[in-house]
Amino acid sequence: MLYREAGQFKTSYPADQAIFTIKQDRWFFALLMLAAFVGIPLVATDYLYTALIIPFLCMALAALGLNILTGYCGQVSLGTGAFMGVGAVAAWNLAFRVPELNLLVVLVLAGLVAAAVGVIFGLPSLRIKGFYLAVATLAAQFFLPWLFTKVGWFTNHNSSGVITVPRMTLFGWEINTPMEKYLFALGVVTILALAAKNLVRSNPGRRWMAIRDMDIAAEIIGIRPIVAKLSAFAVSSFFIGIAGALYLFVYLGSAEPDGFNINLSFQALFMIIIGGLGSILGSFLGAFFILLVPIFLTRVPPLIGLDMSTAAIAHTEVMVFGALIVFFLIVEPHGLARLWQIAKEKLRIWPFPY
Amino acid sequence: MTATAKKLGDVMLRVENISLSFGGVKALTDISFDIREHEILAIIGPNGAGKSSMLNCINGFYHPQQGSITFRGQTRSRMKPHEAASQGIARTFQNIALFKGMSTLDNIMSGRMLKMHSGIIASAFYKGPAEREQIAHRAFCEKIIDFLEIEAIRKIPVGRLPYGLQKRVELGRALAAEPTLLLLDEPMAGMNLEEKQDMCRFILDVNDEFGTTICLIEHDMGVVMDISDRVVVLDYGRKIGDGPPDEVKHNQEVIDAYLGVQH
Amino acid sequence: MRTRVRTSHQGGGVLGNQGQITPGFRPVSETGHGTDSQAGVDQAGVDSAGRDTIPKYLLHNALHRRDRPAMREKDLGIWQSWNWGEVAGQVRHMASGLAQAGLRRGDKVAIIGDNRPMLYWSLAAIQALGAVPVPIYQESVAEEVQYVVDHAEARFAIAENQEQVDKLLGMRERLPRLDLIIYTDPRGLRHYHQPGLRDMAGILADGRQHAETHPDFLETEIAKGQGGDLALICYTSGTTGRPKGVMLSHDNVVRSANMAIAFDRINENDEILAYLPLAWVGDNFISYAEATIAGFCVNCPESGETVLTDLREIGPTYFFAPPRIFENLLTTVMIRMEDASAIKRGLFKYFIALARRVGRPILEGKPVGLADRLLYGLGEVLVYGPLKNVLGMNRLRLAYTAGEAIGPDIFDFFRALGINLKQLYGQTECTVYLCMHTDDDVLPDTVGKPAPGVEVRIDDKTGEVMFRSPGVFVGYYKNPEATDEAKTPDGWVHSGDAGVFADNGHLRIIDRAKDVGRLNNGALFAPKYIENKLKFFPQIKEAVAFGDARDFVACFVNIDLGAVGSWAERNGIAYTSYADLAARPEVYDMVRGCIETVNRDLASDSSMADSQIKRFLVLHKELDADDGELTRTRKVRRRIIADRYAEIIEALYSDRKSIAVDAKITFEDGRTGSFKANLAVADAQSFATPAPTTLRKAG
Amino acid sequence: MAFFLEVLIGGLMAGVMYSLVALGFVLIFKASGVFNFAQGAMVLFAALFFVGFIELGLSVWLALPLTVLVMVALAWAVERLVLRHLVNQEGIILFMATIGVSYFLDGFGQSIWGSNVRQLDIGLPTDPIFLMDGDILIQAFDLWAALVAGSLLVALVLFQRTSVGRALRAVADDHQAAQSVGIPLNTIWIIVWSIAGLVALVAGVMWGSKLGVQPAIVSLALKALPVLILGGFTSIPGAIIGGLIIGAGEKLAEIYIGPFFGGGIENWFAYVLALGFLLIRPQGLFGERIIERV
Repeated sequence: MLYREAGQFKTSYPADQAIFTIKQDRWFFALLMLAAFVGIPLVATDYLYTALIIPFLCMALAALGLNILTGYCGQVSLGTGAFMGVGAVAAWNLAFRVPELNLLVVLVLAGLVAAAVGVIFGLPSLRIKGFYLAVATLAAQFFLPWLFTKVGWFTNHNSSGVITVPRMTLFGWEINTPMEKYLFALGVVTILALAAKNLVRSNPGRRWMAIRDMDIAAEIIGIRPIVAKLSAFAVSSFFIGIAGALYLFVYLGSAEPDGFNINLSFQALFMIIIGGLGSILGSFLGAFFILLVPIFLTRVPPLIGLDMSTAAIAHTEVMVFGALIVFFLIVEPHGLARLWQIAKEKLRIWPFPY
Repeated sequence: MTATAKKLGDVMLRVENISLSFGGVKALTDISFDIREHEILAIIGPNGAGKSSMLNCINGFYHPQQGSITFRGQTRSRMKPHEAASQGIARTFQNIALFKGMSTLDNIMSGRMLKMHSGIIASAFYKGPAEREQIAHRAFCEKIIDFLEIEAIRKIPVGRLPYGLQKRVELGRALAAEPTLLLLDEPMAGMNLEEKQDMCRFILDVNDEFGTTICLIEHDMGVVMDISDRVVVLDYGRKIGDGPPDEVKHNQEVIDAYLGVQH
Repeated sequence: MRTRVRTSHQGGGVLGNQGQITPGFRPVSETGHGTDSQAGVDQAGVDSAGRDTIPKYLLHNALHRRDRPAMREKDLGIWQSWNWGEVAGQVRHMASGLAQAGLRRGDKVAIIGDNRPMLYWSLAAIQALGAVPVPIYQESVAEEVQYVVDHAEARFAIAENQEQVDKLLGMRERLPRLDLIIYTDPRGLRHYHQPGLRDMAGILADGRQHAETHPDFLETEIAKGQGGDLALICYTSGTTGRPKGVMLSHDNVVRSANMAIAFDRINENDEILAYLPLAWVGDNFISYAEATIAGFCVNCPESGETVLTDLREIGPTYFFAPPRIFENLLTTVMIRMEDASAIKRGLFKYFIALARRVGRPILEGKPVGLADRLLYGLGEVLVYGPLKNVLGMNRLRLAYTAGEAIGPDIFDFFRALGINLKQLYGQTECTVYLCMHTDDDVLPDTVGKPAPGVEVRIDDKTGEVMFRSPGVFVGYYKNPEATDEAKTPDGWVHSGDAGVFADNGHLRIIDRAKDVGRLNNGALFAPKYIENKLKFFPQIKEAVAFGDARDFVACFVNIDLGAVGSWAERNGIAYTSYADLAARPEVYDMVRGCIETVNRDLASDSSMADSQIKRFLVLHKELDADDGELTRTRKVRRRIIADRYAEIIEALYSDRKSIAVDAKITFEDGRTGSFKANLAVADAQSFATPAPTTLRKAG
Repeated sequence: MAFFLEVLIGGLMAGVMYSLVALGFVLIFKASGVFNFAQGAMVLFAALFFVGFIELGLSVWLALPLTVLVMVALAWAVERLVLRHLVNQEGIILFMATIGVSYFLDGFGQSIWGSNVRQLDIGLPTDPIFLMDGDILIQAFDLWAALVAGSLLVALVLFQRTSVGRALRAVADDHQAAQSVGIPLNTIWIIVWSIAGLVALVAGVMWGSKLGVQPAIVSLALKALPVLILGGFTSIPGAIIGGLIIGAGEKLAEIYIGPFFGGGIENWFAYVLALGFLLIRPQGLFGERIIERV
């Protein structure tokens, strides 16, 4: 209904292969960015930042990373939490031991460390598939946090095993208030999301999807599984690692490596299942959705006058997650992203049904 | 004008005494034949004669226990499919093996993977070298799309396409690699007459315009006799015939095999 | 097996298969000479001073519009574009190349193929050399091609692809004068080694070289051309006998084009989609002559089955289509809406109804209440806008239909959406325009007033439309007899169509002249005109009107079993067969309703008032091509019907209330049988002449 | 030496418990090709209901059949609400679905019975037994557990011989075959999941009476996954032996290697062991090799 596409023809391949080929979409995205960078800072409260928006950004980035591995390359991983941990611990150590290092450099290096670890734990994917691999990644999930706790060096032999983030500055910009942290995180996530989009629409993405859709055919047209899979693990872990670093730096502030446990892994997995496997947008939608549920559960029952114990809420939350996963897998395996896409198609051909 | 009009080059691929078995079950027994430059060679035979296994050996998906395959002078015993691909051997499958999640264009683009080199970093930035590469190869793939007359389905996910078109897209993906040897596993299986005619036309055009050597498996004898320069007949994993179509047609053993005479 | 047949993947689009539209449409036009139209020309931003041939305009564009888009083609996935500078360059090379290949002034060159830039450029290149292009319909069979190429004495032929080349080669020995065949798409032709067959690429290469050594070759050649020279020979597939080659001079084309451009303020910012056959004078005129003179951009679709998509992508501002296409578009819209959700359908119904009420007044700048304007605005957002968008029409500034009568319902629908759809009348013999609607004065059943500088009169004996204008076609090629038949000594041309001027000065084309008769009171009787009006009702499938040498008009009606059948079910009317349904009194009442609507409409116009239908009957069997009552193209065979149904016709003119018939029918399997039926003969009310308020109610 | 044996036996005994959980996985995977991630949650679920019923004052012999009913109902519900709608989806989707189920059961069980640790005593002797004149100490309970596991195994093997059992194996091979056996696929699934439910119940009772019924059981049950990788997804003996290896392996590792890393390697040793093993023999000790065709 809102679309007026007639006359928006493409006279060059760059134009035809742009991320947003329709003018109306470009406007929409521009508005979205405006809202994110200007609108939210104007209206959001500190509670909103810390309770929803900042964790949303971090988890969305983690989900994005997992989506590259699972959604695009078809390799299931239950090790997301652990790789976030790697990123966080690496970033903390870098920031702590080399204070003069630029914050962005810290993040990138942390990401690279995570990528390296990811590749190591990705090796089994060359021999095994599907849930075998899922189990294998559990090894990472249980081994790495243990490693960080047991080997004191990682936490600088802190007796409590807690690592606390030093003050953050970026090119002289002090990042203290929630809003500043938000803007910093937003910047990082935006850039990485764009990078991810670029990856999946060019060679690497095609390589991954080929492996996902039919690995035999992929190999026969000359795609080397080892390259495809390990690159997916590397890139995915890179994103997840940075997500972990952000999670620690702009969200938690201080944490124990144990915190990066299997629950985070499952949370990320749920985000991409509900958001949409194989969709950048889906990672964000999913993250938002999953983070809203608990808030919803804590807020709504009182409103409708029934009070639940925190335990009860916790349990219901777990239940709801489980139910939602099954529901989405049955009703819309491609998640919210597909629903969004369908809605968009409807608008494009309005008033026609098809 | 038919493909037989052109002159054939010298041997491109030589198969020598290939034997292949899966846990005791013999799929191929002591097969030898060769494929010449620019020819269209058809491998025929009753079901379970080992035709697909033969192709799988040639492009390195199976590894024969005995025998050797010599492609363009280099002999190899074990090699991986992607290595075969990088040597210029492309193929299509009996039951379509397209990437269902991708559009027609992306499927064909993926066929050019071997020719595209921009890595993770470049691709992440996209603008610059990666984009230029994409454009260059897009242009090539568009020529294939035009050649196969599938403009109308360029951006449709292949999962939604009718069978006949999917076969065509798969051929497109194979062509995108600019192969020197093209293996087609039953390119016309399950097609109606019109689709078959188109497919024949495309196969001949490919062989003709690009001089691509083609080795195909086909059941439709009419088609085989029409388009192939030479026919190799397999039966129960053994080679029972090899020669020009009409010669093979009158080979007694072949006739028996097709009439199902007891062995 | 090797010829390149495009297989349809998408199940032919609405616009698929265009060749058939030409019969019936034989446009004409003529530019007003003198200052008034000159002024108009200036408004149009086109300065015709000194430029009397199209190639001269091309050079002009190359200078003054160098970087503006001139042509696009959807090829290899994107819209490949050429600006005027590049087009001129292509033409320069092609002209040089053709000259090198031996093309001389006055030679004829056959052009056969789809709407491809290369072919449009070849038109210019050929004309630049003073040779004459002879475009041929791309789907003509080899024999037809052979006839035209041979009759035109073409020395060169430019063929798009293998398919066309095969036709020409197949007829080679019957084409002694054909020296050279040039193909533009080499696909599948690599093994063709016949002499006198060349790739356009080669011609262009030669041309490039030659152009380097002779930089001003093109300019000098073009300068040699004059307005009087032949610009084009269009073969019109005449309804009877061999096609005739209509010779048009540059004057004809240039002046007609300038007039049309001024008339509709066409300018260099317009966009069109060139999808109608290149060989049809209309496309040649709009996509080549007008485009070059006004300097707007022509877009060539990717292939037959992508025309709809391409139309949507381009979103042209100027669109020409025969009624059938608008009809198909409307049908698909309605069918697709059927499956929409109830809300959407409700929305759609409401706003379309609104548009039908206030859409046209708003479009024509007539006064409309504020409330309605606001509602219409809302409708634009919710329905009209999106709808036009999906149809690729939301940039449309000017749309024409012509060739046959268009259903008022269809016509109104598009205008109600705010699309400036108009009709024109013309024929090849005067380069496209005779009469056309002005933006603010549009009627569904007329073709508007004579264009500036065109004289039109109705022959009072035959009722035939006659026209005169300095730009009338030069003559039929190698056919002086036909030319003399068509042209009177004092310069009037027989259009072959019968028409009347409505009271408001609009011309109304009513029938082919030879079918028109007279009532006993001397009033004009045009059966097809009346029958068309009836057939616009979905319930009525066929109608045959009688009245020549009678006291009044009467008619047979065939109901549409589909439409009336479902209507009957909705109204709980049981029926066993067509004959049974046809005989139901309810059906008679319904048909009477339709007829009286038509009568009201006829009454509204003095010249037609006498043609009101007094008596009718619903025929017990469907008129059928298998029984020889219709042609294969479903045209009524009047003579056969006249004697097969003689006694029924008599009954119409007697005062009998019914007649028993013994009908002969042919079954599917070819056996013939017969059955008895008793046909009611019914009367229909007729009306007194001026009833202006009901004017627009038809349909 | 004696100490080593004691550790070894202790480990093997723990392994038996893993095997109990792994059995459930194998049954379902063999019959329906579904990798049932929820098996662990089912163990807790069963245990919670069992202990819950007992706390309501029911006798063990009443609580047991009731819990059995619950597990059958659960199997039915899973088939009805989940499997049936995902029939011909890829395994990976079903796998994720079972993760969902696992979460649901986890939350559901706890929101009914709460999440505090419950003691469960079904009257198994807990007094230590001394072997080799007191050098080696083992828990009688562990022996009982081993006994139960053994008998369960026997029961299952016998069950495989029955017509239903054969039908199940047929399904494993291909679904058409199953139809030909004459048992509708859905019924078969219900049966399989019920049996898996029973196994879960047994495991739950065992775990419960060993460590008390608590949510931690779920994560303990995750240990069954490496067991499967070791033993192969389709082999019942594999599950048992894999369990024993893992159990013994991690205990020994904890005692003899752990100290060098400051202990706690039990948590991951099993996985890393399995991981290493995957690289050598992806199909597990007893799993069949998969030949890929094109």
